Amino acid sequence: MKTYWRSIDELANPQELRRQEVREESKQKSMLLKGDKELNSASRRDFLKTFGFSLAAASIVASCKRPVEKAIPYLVKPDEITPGMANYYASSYFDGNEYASIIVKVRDGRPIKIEGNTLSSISQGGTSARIQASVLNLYDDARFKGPLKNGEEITWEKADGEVAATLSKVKGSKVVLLSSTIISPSTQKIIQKFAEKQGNVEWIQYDPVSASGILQATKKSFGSAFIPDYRFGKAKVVVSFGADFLGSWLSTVEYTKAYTAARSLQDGRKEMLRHYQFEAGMTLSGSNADVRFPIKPSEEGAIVLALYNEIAKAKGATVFSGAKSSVDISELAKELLEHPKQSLVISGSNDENIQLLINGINELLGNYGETIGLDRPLLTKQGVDADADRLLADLKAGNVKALLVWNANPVFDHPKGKEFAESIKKVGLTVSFAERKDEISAVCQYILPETNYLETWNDLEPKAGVFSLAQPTIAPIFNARPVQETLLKWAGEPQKHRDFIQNFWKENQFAAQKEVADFRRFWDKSLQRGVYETALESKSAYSSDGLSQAASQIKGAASGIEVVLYESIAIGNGKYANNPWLQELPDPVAKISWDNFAAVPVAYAEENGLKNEDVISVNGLELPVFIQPGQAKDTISVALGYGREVSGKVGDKTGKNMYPFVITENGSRQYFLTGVKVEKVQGKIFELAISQTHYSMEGRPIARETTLADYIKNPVSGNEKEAEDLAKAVTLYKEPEYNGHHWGMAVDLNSCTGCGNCAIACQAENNIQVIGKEQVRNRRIMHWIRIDRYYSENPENPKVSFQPVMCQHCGNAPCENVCPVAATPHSEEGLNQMAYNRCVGTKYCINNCPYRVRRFNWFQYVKNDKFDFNSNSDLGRMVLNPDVTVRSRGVVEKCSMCVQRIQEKKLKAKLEGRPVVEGEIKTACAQSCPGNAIVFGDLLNPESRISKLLKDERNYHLLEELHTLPSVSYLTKVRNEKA
Amino acid sequence: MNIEKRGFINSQNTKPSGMKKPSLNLTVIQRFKLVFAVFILSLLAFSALPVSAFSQDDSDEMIDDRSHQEDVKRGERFFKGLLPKDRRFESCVSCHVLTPSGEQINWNPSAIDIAKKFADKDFSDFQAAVMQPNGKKMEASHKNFTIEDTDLKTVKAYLDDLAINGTPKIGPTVNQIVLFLVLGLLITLALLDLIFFKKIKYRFISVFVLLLGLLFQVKMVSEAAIKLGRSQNYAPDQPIKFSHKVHAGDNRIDCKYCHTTAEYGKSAGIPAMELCMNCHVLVREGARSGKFEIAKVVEANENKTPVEWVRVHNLPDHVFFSHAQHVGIGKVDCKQCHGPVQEMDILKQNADLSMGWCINCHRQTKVNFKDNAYYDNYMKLHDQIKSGKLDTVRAVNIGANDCMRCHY
Amino acid sequence: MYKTDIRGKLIDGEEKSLSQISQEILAPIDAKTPRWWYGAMAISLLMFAWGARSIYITLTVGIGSWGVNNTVAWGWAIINFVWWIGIGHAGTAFSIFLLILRQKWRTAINRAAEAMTVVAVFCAALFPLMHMGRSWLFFYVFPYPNTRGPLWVNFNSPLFWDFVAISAYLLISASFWYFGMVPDFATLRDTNKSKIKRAVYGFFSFGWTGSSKQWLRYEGLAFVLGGIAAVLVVSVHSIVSTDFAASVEPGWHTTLFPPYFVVGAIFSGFAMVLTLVTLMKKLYKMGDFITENHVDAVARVLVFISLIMGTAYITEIFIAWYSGSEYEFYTFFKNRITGDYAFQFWAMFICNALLPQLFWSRKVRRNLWVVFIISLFINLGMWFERFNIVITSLSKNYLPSSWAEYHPSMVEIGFFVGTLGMFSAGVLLFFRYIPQIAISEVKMVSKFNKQQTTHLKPGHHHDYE
Amino acid sequence: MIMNKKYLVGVFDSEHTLIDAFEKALEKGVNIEEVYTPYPIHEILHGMKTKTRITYAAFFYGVMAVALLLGGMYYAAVVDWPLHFGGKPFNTFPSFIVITIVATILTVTLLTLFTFSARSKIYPGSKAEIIDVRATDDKFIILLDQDKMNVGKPEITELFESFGASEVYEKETEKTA
Repeated sequence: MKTYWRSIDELANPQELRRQEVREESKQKSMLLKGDKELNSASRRDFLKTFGFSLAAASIVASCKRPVEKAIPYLVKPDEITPGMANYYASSYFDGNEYASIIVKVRDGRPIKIEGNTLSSISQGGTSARIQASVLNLYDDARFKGPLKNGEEITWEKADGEVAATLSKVKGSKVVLLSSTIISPSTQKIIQKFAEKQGNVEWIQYDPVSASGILQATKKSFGSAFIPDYRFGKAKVVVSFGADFLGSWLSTVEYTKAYTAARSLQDGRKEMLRHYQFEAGMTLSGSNADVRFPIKPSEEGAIVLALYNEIAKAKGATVFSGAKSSVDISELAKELLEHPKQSLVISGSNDENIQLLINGINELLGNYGETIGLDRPLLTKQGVDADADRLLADLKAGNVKALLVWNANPVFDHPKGKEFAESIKKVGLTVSFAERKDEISAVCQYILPETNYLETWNDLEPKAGVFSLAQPTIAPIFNARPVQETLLKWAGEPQKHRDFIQNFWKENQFAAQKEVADFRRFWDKSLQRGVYETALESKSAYSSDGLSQAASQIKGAASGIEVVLYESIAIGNGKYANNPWLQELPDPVAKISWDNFAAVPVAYAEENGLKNEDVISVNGLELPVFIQPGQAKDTISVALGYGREVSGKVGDKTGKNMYPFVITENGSRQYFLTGVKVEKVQGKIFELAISQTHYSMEGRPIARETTLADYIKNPVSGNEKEAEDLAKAVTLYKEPEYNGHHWGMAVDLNSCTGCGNCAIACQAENNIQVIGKEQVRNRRIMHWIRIDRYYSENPENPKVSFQPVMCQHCGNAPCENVCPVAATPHSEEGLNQMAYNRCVGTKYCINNCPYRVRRFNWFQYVKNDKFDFNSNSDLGRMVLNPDVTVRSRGVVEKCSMCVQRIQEKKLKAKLEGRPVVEGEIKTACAQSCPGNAIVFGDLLNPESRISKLLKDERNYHLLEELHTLPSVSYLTKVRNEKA
Repeated sequence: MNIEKRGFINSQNTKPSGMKKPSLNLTVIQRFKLVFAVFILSLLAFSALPVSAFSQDDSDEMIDDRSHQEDVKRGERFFKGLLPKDRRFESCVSCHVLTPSGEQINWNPSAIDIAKKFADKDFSDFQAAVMQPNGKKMEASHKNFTIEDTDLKTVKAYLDDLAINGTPKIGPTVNQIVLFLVLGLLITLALLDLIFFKKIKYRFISVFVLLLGLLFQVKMVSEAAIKLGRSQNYAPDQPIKFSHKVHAGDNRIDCKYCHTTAEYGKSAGIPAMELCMNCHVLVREGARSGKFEIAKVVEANENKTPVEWVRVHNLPDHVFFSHAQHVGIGKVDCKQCHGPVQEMDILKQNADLSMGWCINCHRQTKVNFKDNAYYDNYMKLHDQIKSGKLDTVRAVNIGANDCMRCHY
Repeated sequence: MYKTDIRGKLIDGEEKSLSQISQEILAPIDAKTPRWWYGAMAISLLMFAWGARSIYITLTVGIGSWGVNNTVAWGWAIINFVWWIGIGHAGTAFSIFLLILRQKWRTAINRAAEAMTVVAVFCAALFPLMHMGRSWLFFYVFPYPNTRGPLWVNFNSPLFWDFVAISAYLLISASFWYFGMVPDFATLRDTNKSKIKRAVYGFFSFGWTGSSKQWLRYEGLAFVLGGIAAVLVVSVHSIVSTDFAASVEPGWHTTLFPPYFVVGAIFSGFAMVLTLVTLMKKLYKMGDFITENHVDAVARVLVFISLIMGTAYITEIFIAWYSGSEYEFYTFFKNRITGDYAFQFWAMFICNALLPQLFWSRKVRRNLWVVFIISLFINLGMWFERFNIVITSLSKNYLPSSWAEYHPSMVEIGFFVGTLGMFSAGVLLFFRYIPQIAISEVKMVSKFNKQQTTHLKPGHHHDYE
Repeated sequence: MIMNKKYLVGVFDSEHTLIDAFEKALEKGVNIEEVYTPYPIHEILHGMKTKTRITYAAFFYGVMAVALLLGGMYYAAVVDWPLHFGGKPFNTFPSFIVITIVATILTVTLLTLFTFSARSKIYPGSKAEIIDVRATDDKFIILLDQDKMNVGKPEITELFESFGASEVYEKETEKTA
């Protein structure tokens, strides 16, 4: 991986320069920042579309002329910018929840795409869907355009003055800084400085979905509160109790990377991690598990206890009596015991007692120091639930004189959000640093907007000793200011945030190392790489204190129906609910976008006569029903994060807010509710945007699979049909030959977790339009890569298969033959081409594609008030990739294998007079895949990774029997089931 | 049987006695000739109509002062050389034109340029500029000026007015519309005559007119349709009278000195304003343009306001074109697409930039196949060259005409 | 040689003079326009207006206003297209096949059939045009030299074949129809009382006089056109069928399609002819020319074709099972015979394969009302057949993940109703302004109606159509 | 140039009388200018001895169209700009056949029609040279040029009337030459 960096001087350039950069080349292809003249041209084109050929006659009448386009050069051309060529800058993403080291693609001054940074030991080049979509948050219309006081515009100077005056007035009384988890060492220092200046400042870190239970448990077990470093890569057996570590639990990208690596069977590997999952709803992790136990959340404690006892019995440790487990875990315990130091038991529970037992199990299995590291604790969740509750009490009691809110939104995402809202209104000074509209800013006096993470400097420490730098990739679009600068100003040390970070690093990180003598070089290198790591040693020692007390507090299963609250893959805790890409990303399992819903078990639905899209009332809240295979008996899963009230035009009023359902128990918030009253709301229908309605593969050899045991016996197992199909294949014509390159792709179904990152990466890269709930429901979703999900076997606890399907670039493409206007011929390099401008929209190709990967532009999605998403505003359109045409109404589009990337890298190779290097070209979906499931390369290059994968016995082509000769192949999924 | 009794109606020439007088036929032919002549004449008249046929509208709301309005009008008359009666020197407008210069460059600053420059300046500055010329070029032309202050004031008033209201608008090309409508009328007439009037004896004439009219209309429509996406010979006026002839021709500056990114960037790059100053820090007066135009460059740099050039070569949004591929790798000479730029005072689009133009060039252009190691991958072609099946590899052989080379 | 009495009399009623034939056939043109005509026309125009509005929405808003989606990308538009084209088959089939088979009885019907063909093909042609995402760029389909390279078209595409076939069919059937009318227009020109009508019909008669030279060339033309148009009748619907047969979709990809489609087209066309002819017989009192024997003959043809249709349906199902292709099997057994679209399948089967079997009974054939209703049912059944082919195959094809349902939107329905309105308006105009029956041909066969064939000498006995 | 011509017109009521009279007249060596009938009568067409070569023309058009179409498609798809479609060779001859058949039919039809139009003077706006308006309704007309008919007027009148002509009259008309 090449590294890129930007000069520091870059930042010194005035804002105006940035604007010009944006202006300069944006007209090349995108529809950005158009001047009046160009707007005329757009209207001319719309006119043309409406009246078509008759326009020509009209043009004679109107003597229509070509619009005048302007070309505005730089005054002073920055060295590193070549108009029309992209620059890449290493940076970091952290939104208070998820961390990844990233590379930002900047085109003509606009960040347009997030890529993974392979140098990071944490994210390892992977990202999640939300990180991919974060670039669109930069161009969100709901962002605050400048500081506000009670909704009125105000200048920074005035705001600073007023706030500082009030703060000095309340000096000595309690001032609370409520923030999300902050992992920036320099920012922590700044907060400290501010607190020193102000005096009585309480800094509360608040996580909407916290890891409070783990923190409290580790405090008891190890003496300090931290989240251990889970090393899935070293484990042979993973047992997860309700922790969706592939979807939403803690550091998902890191876990996915390690998990898929430990399960990969590429390069002749013959062993795999085995994954057990206990959970209620069908999560991403559960759908990837080898053995899945659907359980009620209230049963979890008893099962964990039983597991502990079983292991303790074997290890000769104390056994505790307690509630009885509903699941026979003896086999599981046996297997865990067979893999000492190579197993990993985790729980997503926020119950301290369960976490203590989990710690006990891991200790007995000798996992600490092996599969669970203690030297590099994860720092991304530091909120302790009790703090927020205490704050609420303080607020109610009027103890807080000033409240500063930074990246926290308890009004929405705290179970007592309404009470928060009411009590915040009573505080003398309330300041929100919110970047974009949210519920808490609506009740704060001052809104002093912070810059987007792509506009600002930052340093992060996601894990102890692992540092990561963020740098601005665009000058602030709006009149916003980093909170750090604000706090520094109020602390009486006004300075640039960058200078502070640099000095901070000079004093700390630079001083602590010896390899580089010059700070400038140290800094540049760190900035260029984006990450910097130091070695640390663990000092923690395990103690079994509190274990017996914890065991005694474990309760048995509750009766009645339970509601499970979870973070969905796309929306998460709801912070970026206003991001249309995320709203439209179908849930990987349910395949539903734009809403949360009540996932009910199949049997329950049958008993109660429920159908999809019926409405049930859950403790009085009406929710649409979705029948979810694998949903545990007597449970209903509903996603958090929906039902935002103040988030922007997209996020408002989508779904229902489930945070008020969260309960607090033992001082931490529990994300399930027992004894729920459920009623069917008769005669009511709530339409859901379901993008896949058929679950079964109908016995067709589509997503092929086998078991590890069978695979070891016979590598072809599960894929026997391939040889059969190849033997039967006959053709009249010669098979196509390619010249120079033949681009192809392989998808290892064993590595694909179905997380949806590729769909959003593709959407960002290829200007794919958002079409809204109604059109998704009409089965018109535009995503070029979709992830098919199939269930097999028992509907109460089915096996799940994921299969990403994009254009297969068939050698004998059925779509190509049927286009009357030659809009989709085959390229010399094996690509199935789509010339949008030639397409007249007969849609025949869509029909004749057996994979159904072609998408039609049913409407004009850009600049259309009926589709009021990002493409309907100048700001939102800034995210468009200028290298990819924005498709108009009436044309077919589909995966192009990121031909713009292929062309870019080919051009580079030609300029340098060398062949294209293997691995140089990566499609958007492959680049940031956290599972490394997608491999792209040149099939004509015998040395390429893809050529090798093609020889793998697991390799097959989808619908091979049709003899379409796809360039995309799949590798059989292998389940590590117990024989 | 009796014909009359059966109620047959005597249509033309059916009744045995019903014969036409020859004279009537002649008049019909004459009438037709007349109509035809009128048509031809009107055609000629319309095509001869000047393009800009509409006079400027003064917007009276802007300035209420009537005497000021008169000043403006007097100033306009003066500017156009109508005042004073005993004028000895050329009219202002003869050098400082009101309308765009068209094919030939007019080195003198245009009226609107001057108007804008002096819009927010005092009369004294204006007077000084006119009466005390600076620079050789201006001295030569302004030297014999004897203008009354009052006259000059009206000129200034006129120019200020011009700066606010802009140059006269160019009317649409009426002749084409009228031609189209006239054709439509003719077609209708021919059709009506064929069915009802039957005034023209030789029916093939009507049929001929009908078909010809339709054909011509179709031709007009299709030509206009094709033109919509093309702009060959497009030579817009630029905000600065930058002459490629002077720079690239007379002074032999290499193209890539200014268009720096042509070899490795997607666009050739419109030079940054600072680049102009590399020379114009010294060169402050042009032999023909005087100081006026170069001053704009200097001002742009000083005021940090970039010049808004009018883009000449516009490709549609759905076309990807990289200069790096063509100039850097393909070593295509700039001239091949942009024409003899070194001879152009006003830059003009040389090629039509149609898809066929691209495609046909790709079919002919040879690829530097042996020297660039990138092409080592193309084993099949190398084999064919070796075996003599192929003499040279052309761009088309390595997929240059694939859709997705340019459209994605 | 033929014997006219097989089909009974060609012209009913009192023996008619040639002039009487002209007068009776041309009567509707001069008669006062009946009230029902205005009513029917108003309804047709209303329907057409709805269709025009639907087209307007389609053009301005996009194909998104339809019910089609990324799985079922063709909906009612293509169903209706094939349906109309099928109906449009009758005219040429009548003229050509019956001409080749030397069926004299066609003379009374072929004009109506051909008129119907032209209107139906116009209706049909609207659908592929409007269902294009960018219909204003339809000219891309023409392989004309252009400034794009020139970029030609894809000669492999069944849609291109279709385009050529439909345009050819439209042009040929229209000119065939028109040139058949030229002598009749001349009759109108020479017998009508109204000056305007004389002028207008005179213009449309293209200078016809009925001279032996004209008749001679006319006969030659009829011979040539008849000969090659016979190929066209088979080829057009075969080509339409390749839109489906040349694809890979289960249920489409079958070699049975070309004959199946051609027969189906003739079936629906004859049914529509029957519908129209019964209307003409009742509404315009053309009973003397369109006799019960004519209706009977068409019904007999229908019962025969119905058997072929039934065989085709069963063959398809058999092959789906016999081929061993699971995709084909699913489509036919789980998505047609049973499943979401079972109603449409059985509606098709009953209307097309079972109901026409009633025509075995002479009583049924001779009952005009029953014939009329059955003919409507056949039309309906043929529509369902196209629905079956288009929708069921698309909605559930290879990858179950993309299976989706299809529901037409009001715009699509409106478009279809609009073409129905256009068709009925066209037919009404035809009833009103154009000789409904080929006068010269009826005059020619009228002599066979008389018993005085003694005059004809054996050597002179030729067939001259 | 306009000149007046004198004609003799025989009007018959039925096909049979017409044919009889027509054949008799031919036997007598009468030069018959033209016969107008409401529908084609083979005996007449045969007897008038004019031949049409429209079928040959049609065949020629067909051969030409096939050659042009196949050649054109080969040129467009193989020579001028070969494009890959679905792994098929450039020269997809079977596909060409389909288009060739239909387009040939179209070409032949249209060209034959134009030929017919031109030869028979049947085209929009063409003026009908009507001898007797009843000829398109129910009368069968034999037209004789008085200058060229070879046999005397009274003789012919008698002949026609003897064969049942309902009317025989003289007609003088202008005819453009």
